[in-house]
Amino acid sequence: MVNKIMTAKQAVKKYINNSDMVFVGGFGHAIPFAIAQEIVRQKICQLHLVKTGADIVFDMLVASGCAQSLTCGWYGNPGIGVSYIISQAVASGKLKLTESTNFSMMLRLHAGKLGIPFIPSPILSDGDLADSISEVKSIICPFSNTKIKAHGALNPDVAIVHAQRSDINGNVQLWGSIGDTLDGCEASKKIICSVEEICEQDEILLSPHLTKLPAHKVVAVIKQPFGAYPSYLHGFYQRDEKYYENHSTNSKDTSKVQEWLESVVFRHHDFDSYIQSLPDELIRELKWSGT
Amino acid sequence: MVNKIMTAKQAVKKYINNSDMVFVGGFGHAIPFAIAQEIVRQKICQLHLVKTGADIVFDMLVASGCAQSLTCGWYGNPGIGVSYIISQAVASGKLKLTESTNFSMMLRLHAGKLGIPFIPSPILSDGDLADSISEVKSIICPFSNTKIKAHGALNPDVAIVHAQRSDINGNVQLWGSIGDTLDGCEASKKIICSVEEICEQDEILLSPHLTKLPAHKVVAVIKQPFGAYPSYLHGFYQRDEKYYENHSTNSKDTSKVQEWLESVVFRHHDFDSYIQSLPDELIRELKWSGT
Amino acid sequence: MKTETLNKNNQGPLVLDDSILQTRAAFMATTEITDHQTIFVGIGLPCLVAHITQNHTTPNCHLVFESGLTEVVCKTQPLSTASANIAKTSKMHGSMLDVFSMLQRGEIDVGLLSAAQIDIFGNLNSSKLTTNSGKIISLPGSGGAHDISVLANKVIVVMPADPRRFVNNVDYITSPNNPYRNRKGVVGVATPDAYFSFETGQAVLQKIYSDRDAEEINASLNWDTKISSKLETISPPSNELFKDASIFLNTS
Amino acid sequence: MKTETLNKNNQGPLVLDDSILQTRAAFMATTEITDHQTIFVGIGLPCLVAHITQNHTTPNCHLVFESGLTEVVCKTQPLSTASANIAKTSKMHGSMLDVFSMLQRGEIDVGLLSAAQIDIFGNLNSSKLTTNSGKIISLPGSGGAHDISVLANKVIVVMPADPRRFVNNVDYITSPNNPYRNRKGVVGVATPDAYFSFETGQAVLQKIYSDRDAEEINASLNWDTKISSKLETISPPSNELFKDASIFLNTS
Repeated sequence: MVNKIMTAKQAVKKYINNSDMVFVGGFGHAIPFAIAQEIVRQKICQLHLVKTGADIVFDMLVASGCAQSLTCGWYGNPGIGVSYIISQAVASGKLKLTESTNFSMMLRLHAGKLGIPFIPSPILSDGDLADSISEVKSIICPFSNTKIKAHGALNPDVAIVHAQRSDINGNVQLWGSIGDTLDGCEASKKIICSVEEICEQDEILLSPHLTKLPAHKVVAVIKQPFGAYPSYLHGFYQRDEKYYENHSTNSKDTSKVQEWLESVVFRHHDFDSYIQSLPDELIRELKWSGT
Repeated sequence: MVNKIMTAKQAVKKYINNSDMVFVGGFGHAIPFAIAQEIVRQKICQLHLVKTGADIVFDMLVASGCAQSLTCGWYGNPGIGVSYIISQAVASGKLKLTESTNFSMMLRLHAGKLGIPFIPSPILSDGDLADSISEVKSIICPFSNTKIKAHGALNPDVAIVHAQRSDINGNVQLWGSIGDTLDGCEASKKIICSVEEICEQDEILLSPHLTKLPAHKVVAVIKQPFGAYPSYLHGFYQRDEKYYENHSTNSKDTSKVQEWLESVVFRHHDFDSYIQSLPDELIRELKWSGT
Repeated sequence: MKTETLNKNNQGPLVLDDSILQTRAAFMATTEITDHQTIFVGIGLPCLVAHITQNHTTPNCHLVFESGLTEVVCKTQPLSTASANIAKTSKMHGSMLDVFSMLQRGEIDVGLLSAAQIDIFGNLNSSKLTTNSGKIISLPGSGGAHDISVLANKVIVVMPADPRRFVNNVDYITSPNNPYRNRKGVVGVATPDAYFSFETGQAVLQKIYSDRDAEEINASLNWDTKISSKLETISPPSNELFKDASIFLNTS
Repeated sequence: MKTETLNKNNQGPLVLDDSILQTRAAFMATTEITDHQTIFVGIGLPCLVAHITQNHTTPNCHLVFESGLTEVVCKTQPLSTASANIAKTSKMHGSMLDVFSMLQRGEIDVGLLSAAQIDIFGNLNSSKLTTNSGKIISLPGSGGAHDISVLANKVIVVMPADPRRFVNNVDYITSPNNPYRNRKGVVGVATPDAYFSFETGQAVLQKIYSDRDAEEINASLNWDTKISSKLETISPPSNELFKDASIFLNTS
């Protein structure tokens, strides 16, 4: 079995290029903050990010200048509010935003997963979003002879994702809320995955129903405990709600945004160093409880 | 929570009608023999069966006269050979067979699951199967401006399926080899499910990653141990290989086919009685071992 | 946007963090839900509606969230559609594709949404607002709102009674009230005072709490609506329900 | 179907249950597989090929079966693509849609198939045979064969050297050798004696075991093929490999 274990530093350097289309895994859960921070640290640029609903990890990729464009159905701070960073980047012309809907993005990633050029769906036939997305085109359904929209496939160059565990070969096990993660990963040409734990092949064989990413397209496995922090990981740690709330307040102020990047990314040579800088008490508080 | 527990007799009587389009769950695994036998016992007729690869449970539904038509990608005795019963029924005009491919059937059921009229795919563009299936039509892809096939959605009236366990409300948990089962069930208007065990809601809450059928469309839950016999059920029992071998030999001979139906179906008032008629030793031998 | 009618009638703009007003709006929405229905639940006020259906009014409803969480027991308030609290009380961890597919298949009886703006035709805006001075304020966007409005068998909107948000024409149509096939689209909007129906094509005051005056409420929202000739009077929720809802809202 | 050449050259129709002949055919197929490739494995002889790649020739290949079983360790012979033995040694229980999607995305490097008939253009028949007397014999049908032939990056067919099954034109084209986009389609067929390539559009004897005579083998199969000017000679498998394959074939 091929050993795909490497550091986030190595994985980002080797597998993410300027101008790549990047799918960011995690939907309100298991958001790959560690890998995203390394992208920022390495100043990879001109990225085209694609997603259904974009969480605050997108703020980091936009504020740092890594992202040149974003296609998504929603962007903001889940349960809290709008993304000041993305709104300002769009207003100032630094970011090209294509607004869509979560399901249209889901279908476009799913078409990518299926390996077909498009999926038909009646959504985006009407309203002010219709006709604003060039990859959503009108066709005639050959069964009903009525109009329907063809939602064009997305096949990102790379998917970044965080999960509970993997073996060294990239049989990645993920559980809890799934969102768009699996379709986005399968649609992508390659997958970079960070995990809490590396486990033995035997453990995988005992639980093949938990293996969710096909090893043949996982190119890098990064052992990164807390790799989804400040988001949560089912069975491992809770979301840091205060982080999300503070982010909303701080990100209104452009000067504080650079401070934020400095304190969570640039001050640390890697994600472990960042996590070690957090208060022990916080880490204890975030410990997963319940099912 | 609504209690959907009933017997196979009640479920088939209440939810399967003559002329229904029926999706039969299980792909080389977890084949719903108990429910199928009850369909035969109640002589439901003119059924249109749809499936990717059709196992010997289809022989039973055809030999008994329940099935009027079959649309599938493959029919036979897995690993053993052809289906004499289906070939003869087609030759004698008793069964209308539409031959397709496993992936085209999979895509048609998946279009049904997605709730869209079709899925585009390049398969069935060439060869002698192309143009023989009226629900697979040529269209022009609006992205590449080249021809592609639109594989029309299937939305069966009812899916029959066997699984490991469920709560009384129809949160059905299934694991092991999946095949086309989930897409076929989701594409269907309602689902009738037999299970080895009824479990508590709490057990479901501890393992929501194993729940595979959405309770809101499960209309009947049948407690039926050994309900997939002579097929196998992951974690519960092995396939009865001798049964499959004998079936291949016996089903060549038309007179023996009626004997077979008599001995496995009509001689018993229900599936429990059939299972009780099997030698204890056989039941012991089939016990699941390993993972 | 017309703001001159703000505070008219002294009912004022209703503040979202007022648990009594939220509960009144949510309970009003539940009057449009029958038992055993399958409900696609948006974040915010829709979660309170879902909680009340499950704990008080229609206990056998099936709750689905866009993250893929299915058969959710909505005991505590989720901050997002994928929050840990609802992941822990979900009986099926499906995917986003799975639940939007239910929607597209026509199996979602009720979509519960909120919006930044709603107009008299039931169109919703969650994309951008234009201020009086012409400045554009960006909002987080459709998310699943457009999709739910097109694909659910019916959509019930729940909103605070802020007249700035009830307009004759929305600034931007994120979710057009133009549903797929024979689905009903946005059938109405519930507020802390009343329920307006769009079933005749244009908003009509259809239900009102017994402690509110129909003429006053109809005039308070800054849009051209009529009072139904078959206006229904709804008793406000019980103290027990208010209490339970308040506990729910404080759990987030 | 022409049967007059049966048993010509005294090599006779090769019987499938002969483990040595099966192993020779399977091993010949493995000479077309390189390490780290992802292989979509059909039932029958393809499983033996898969086993040999994993245990002997290219140990890092990824094996996928149409049932959805992925990253399979093919220790024992499966009777169907969903058999318990391979379900137990699979590292990922995907669905049929998942694995056919890999195929359609172009991620399957090699599709391994068998067929009832193959013609000199690499078209495959798994649907029906017409006997000399005109009687039609129904076969189980395409299954995934058509799909694999169209969508895999390349397809290798493995068959016993039965001349009735190697024809100039198949009775029915189940799987046309007309692949999607830039995929290669059916690139060749391995037999217990040799490997015929279709890469020039028509079958050419490309590889032969060192214990076989190219002229004889080329003439034995009843189809119009040529011998490649770059004919390669392959050493037959080792005794160790024969022994292991025989154990594998007896496990079913």
